[in-house]
Amino acid sequence: MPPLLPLVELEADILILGAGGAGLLAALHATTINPRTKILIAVKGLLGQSGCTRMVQGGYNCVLNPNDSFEKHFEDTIKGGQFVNNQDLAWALVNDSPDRILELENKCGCLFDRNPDGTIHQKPFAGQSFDRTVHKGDLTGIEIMANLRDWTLEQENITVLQETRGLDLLTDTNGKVVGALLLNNRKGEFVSVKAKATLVATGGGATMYQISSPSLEKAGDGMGMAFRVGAEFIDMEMMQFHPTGLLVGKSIATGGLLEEGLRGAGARLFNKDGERYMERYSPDKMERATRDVVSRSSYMEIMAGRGTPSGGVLIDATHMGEKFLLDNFRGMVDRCREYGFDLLHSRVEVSPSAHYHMGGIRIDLNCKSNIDGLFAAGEDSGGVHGGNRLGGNGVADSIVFGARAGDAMAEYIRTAKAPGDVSTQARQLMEKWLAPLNREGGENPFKLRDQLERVMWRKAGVVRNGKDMAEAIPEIIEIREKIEQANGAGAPIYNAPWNEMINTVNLGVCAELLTRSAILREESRGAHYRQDFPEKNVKWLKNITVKPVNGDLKWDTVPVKFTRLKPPELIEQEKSLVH
Amino acid sequence: MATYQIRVARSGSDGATDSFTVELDHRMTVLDALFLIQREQDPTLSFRCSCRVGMCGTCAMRINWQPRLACQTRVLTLKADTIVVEPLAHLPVMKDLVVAMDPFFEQWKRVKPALHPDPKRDPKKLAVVPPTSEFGKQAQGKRDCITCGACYAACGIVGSNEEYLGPAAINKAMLRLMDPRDNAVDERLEELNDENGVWRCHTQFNCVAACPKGINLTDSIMKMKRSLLFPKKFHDKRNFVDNP
Amino acid sequence: MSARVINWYLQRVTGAALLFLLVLHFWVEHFTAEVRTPHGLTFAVIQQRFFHNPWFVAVDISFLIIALYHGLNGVRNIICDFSIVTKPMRNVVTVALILFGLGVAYWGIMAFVGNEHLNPLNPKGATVAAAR
Amino acid sequence: MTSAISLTIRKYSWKYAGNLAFWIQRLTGLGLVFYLILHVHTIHDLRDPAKFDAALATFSKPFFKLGEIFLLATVILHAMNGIRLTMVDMGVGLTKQRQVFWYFTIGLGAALLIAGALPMFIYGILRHQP
Repeated sequence: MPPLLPLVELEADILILGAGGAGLLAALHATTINPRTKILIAVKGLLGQSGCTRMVQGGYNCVLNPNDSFEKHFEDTIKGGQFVNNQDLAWALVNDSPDRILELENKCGCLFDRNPDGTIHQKPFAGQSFDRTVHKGDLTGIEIMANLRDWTLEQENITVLQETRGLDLLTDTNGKVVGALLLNNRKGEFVSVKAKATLVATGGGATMYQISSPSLEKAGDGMGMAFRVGAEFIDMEMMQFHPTGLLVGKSIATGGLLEEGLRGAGARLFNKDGERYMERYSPDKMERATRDVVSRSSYMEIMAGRGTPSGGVLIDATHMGEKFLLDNFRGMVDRCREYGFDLLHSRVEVSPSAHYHMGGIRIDLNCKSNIDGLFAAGEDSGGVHGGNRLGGNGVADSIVFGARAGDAMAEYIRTAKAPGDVSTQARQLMEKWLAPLNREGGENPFKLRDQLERVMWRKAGVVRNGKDMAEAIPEIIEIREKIEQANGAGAPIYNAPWNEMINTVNLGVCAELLTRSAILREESRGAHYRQDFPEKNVKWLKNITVKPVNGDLKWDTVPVKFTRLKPPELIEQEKSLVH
Repeated sequence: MATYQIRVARSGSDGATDSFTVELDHRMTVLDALFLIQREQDPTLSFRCSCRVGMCGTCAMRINWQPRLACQTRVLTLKADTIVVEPLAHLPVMKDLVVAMDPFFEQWKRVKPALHPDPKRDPKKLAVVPPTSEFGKQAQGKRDCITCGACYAACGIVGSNEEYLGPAAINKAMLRLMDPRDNAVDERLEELNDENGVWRCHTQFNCVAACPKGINLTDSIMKMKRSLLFPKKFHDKRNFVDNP
Repeated sequence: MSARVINWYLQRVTGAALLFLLVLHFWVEHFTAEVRTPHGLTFAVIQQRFFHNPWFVAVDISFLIIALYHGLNGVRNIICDFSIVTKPMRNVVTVALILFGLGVAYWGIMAFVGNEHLNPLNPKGATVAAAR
Repeated sequence: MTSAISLTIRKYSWKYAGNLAFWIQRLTGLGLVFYLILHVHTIHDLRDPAKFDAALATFSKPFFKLGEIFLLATVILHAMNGIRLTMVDMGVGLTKQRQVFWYFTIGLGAALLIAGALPMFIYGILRHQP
C-alpha cells in the first residue's frame, strides 16, 4: 500500500501559479482593484527569489523620453520579431510599459539607475532605435523582484505557498479551469485549490536544452499544465538563444550569461584557431549583429569542429583595457572570476545558451487563453515577441501582461460563479502523481532529463533541419513515455528525483510541441533557422498554433494580422501587383 | 580534476554528517559537488538552488564554518581537501541543507519593507534622485541585498536573541527611511529604536564578512544608530525631491 | 529622543570621560610626588589631599558615578542580548541594576562624606593629619 | 559535551576580527565592573584608617602588583577597543575594521601595556621592599 500524502483543500478568488514579475504584478493589480480579493500564490522556490525575472540583467524597455515614441518602440519590437508578432499584443506592451515603470517606482519602491541630474537613466540596447532601457546596474531583476516581494509580504489578502509547485489544473464538467492541484514540497503534502480564476505564470521551457540560461526550477510547468487541459499554443518553434552563455566545463553554472553589452562595447569572438569567424557570417556588423545571427554563427563554428575542446568559442575583451572593463562590466568580470576565468586578461569560453521561449499559450489582450477561467502571462504566453525578442522586452512583457492579467481576472471573478467540488478530481490526479514516489525500480529521471536536453540541443537547437527534427520526434516521445515510469522514490519533502520527474514530464510537452512546430515552419525567421530552408519566406507570415483535441494535436496556421505595421516585403509585393 | 571529500550535514540525527567523495575540476563550485552527489550518489540529499549564478540567494549555507553562497564558492579557493557543508545557523533546518527562512523574514517584515508611498506625491512622476544625494549614495551598493540570510546566520547576537532585527532588515529599513518617496517614517523608527532593534548590534562585523554581495551592513546599522539621535530629519527627507 | 538613544550615546561619552579620568586617577595614585615615597599611597596622603584640595573628592565621586553608569549599562546590554530576557524582565533588570548602582555609589561616597577621619573639624581626624 | 562547545564556538564564529573584539570587550568589561565593586569596597575602608593602611600594605605585595599589571592590561584592551568602537559608531574606518582592530587595538594597546607595565614590574616587583 503506497503511503498517501495528505491533501489540503483551499479556496481562493484568484490562484496565481508562479511568482515572477508576471505573477506578482497580477496580484498587485487584482489587489488594487479590490483589496479584499482573496489571492493565493504558489511559488516553486522562495517568494521573489526564484524564477527568471529575478535573473534579469539588462533592463526594461519603455518610452519615457519625449523624443522617443510608442511608434518607434513598436516598430523596433515588430522588426525584431520579424513581423510574426501579434501586433495588438505588441502595441499593448509598448503602450503599457511606461505606466508600469511608474507603478514599479512609485508604488512598489524600485529605484532604477539615475542620470547625474537625478532623472531616470535609459541605456542603449541591441536592436533599438532609441536609448530606452531602464535598468539598475546589471542586476535589474533583483531590484524588481525584491521590491515586489516586499510589497507582497505586507498584503493581508494574499496567501503565499512557498516551495509549492503546480501539478495539474482542475476543470469542471464544462472544461472550465476551476483551480489547480499543487504539491507542497516543504510539507510534503498535496494542495488542491479551488479558484474562480487561475493564472499560469511559471515561465518557459528553455531548460529543455543542454546549455540554457534560466533558473533551475523553471521547467515549462505552466505550459505543461495548460496543455493537459487543452489550451492552445502559438509560435512554439521560436526559442531564443543568447550568444554568450558562459561555458564552465561540467559545472552547473554553464549557460549563465555574459551580458550582451559586452559585445556591444566591442568584445570579439574567436574560434579555437584564433579566427574572428564573424567576418564570414556578418562582415559588416561583426559581433554587433543580432542575437540570433551571432548565436547561429557560433553554433556553426562549433559544429564544424572549430570550437574549443569543451564545445565553445572564445570571447575576447582584453583589448578594451582593464579600466574600461572594470568601470563598465564589473559584474561580468566578477562573475568570470568566480569560476576562475580572467575576463580582463584572457579569452573566456562561451557558447550559445537557450534563453527565452517566445512561443507559449495563445492569449488575447486580457491574457485569457482559449479555456474559460485560465489566464496566462509572461513567458508562458506567446505571440508578443514573434520570431525574436528584443533585449529588455522580456521583463517588460512579464510586467505589462502580468498587470493586464490581474486587471482582467479582477473583472472576471466579479461575475464568475464559485466553482463546485473538485476533491474527487484532485484525488485522482494526486494518485497519478503519487505513483513515482512509491515506485520500485524504474527509470532515473536525472538521466532522462539529460537525454532530453541532449536531443533537443543537437537536433532542434540553434540550427535546425527537417531530417534531424524528424529523428528527434520518436526520441522525445520515447523519453516522454519513459518519464511516466520514472522512479521518484524517497521522502515526500524536498524529493529531488520526484521533482525532476515532474519537470521532465512538462519539458517533454514543450519539447514535442517545439520540435513539431519547427518541422512545420519551412523557412528561416528570427530565432528559427532551418538549414534546409535558410531564407525568409513571405508565405510564412503566419503563426503556427496547436492545441490538443481528444488526445491528438490539432495544428493550424493563422495569417498574421497587420493591424498597425505591414512588413516591407508585403508592401513590395502589393506594389508589384498594382503595376 | 581533483578528489574532494565532502561532508554534508544531514537532518535526522543531530549533527550527523555523511561523507562523499567527488571528482571536481578547478572551476567547479560547492554547488556542483552537491549536484553531483544528488545525481550520482545519494538522491535523497536536499538543498536549495534557483539561479546558480549568485543572483537568487537561495543556496546560502555554511561551508567550512563560514556562511557563503554555494554557487559562488569554488572548491579550489577553499584550499582544503575536506569540505564541510552545513545548513545556515540560527534558522530551523527543514531537511539536510534546506533551512526555513521564516525567522529571517519575520524580522524583515517588522521594518515594513514595502514602500509606503507618500500620498502627497504625484504618482505619475518619477522621483528625482541625483546619485550624489544622500539617498542616491546610500542606495548605490546597499540595494544589492539578495536576502540570502548569510548575515543573519553569521550574526552572533541573532544566535542568542532571535528577536533581534538582524542586519539585513536594518539595512532595508535604512534604505526605505532615506527614500524620499516613502512615508512610513515613524513606524519604522519605532521598530529600529526597539530594545531588539538597532541597539542589539555590537558591531561584530560578522555580517560584513559573510555578505556575498559585499554590503557593509554594519555601516547601515551605525548610520541608523546615529540618525536616531536626530530622527526628525527623516521627516524632512522630501526636501531634495522637486516633486511636492 | 528615547532613553535607548541616550543610553547608547552616554555610553560613548562616559567612555571617553572615563579614559581621561582613569589616566588622571593612575597619575595621582601612582606617580605624584606625594605617593612616590617608600610608603606609597597611605591614608595620610588621602587625608592631606582631602584637607587641602577638596576637588580630589569631587573628581573621585564623579569618577565613581560615571564608572558605575558605564559598567552597569554594559552589564544591562549583555543581559538584554539574550532573548530569554523578556520585556517585563528587562524592566526588572533595569531597576535592579539602578538600585545596585545606587547602593555601590552610596557605599563609595560614604567613604568620604560623613567620615569622621576626613572631617577637618573633627579633632581626632585633624590630629592624625597633623601627626604626619 | 565537546560537540556542544564546538557548536557554540561555531555559532559565534570567533575567527572574524570584529567578533574577537566583541568578546574581548564583553569579558574585560565584566571584569572591570567586578573590580570596580571590589575597589569601592576597599575605598570604603577609609572610614577606618588602620584597616585601610593594612589593605594598602597587602596590595603592595608582588602578587598584587602582578594583578595590577593584569588590571592595566584589561583596562588598556577595554579602552583601546572602546576607542575603536566609538570610531565605528562615528563611521570612521568601517571598511578597514580588521586593520583597525589588529593594528590599533591590539598593536598600539600592546605597546601601551609594555610602557605602563615595565615601571610597575621594576618598582613594584623586582625592587619590592617588604
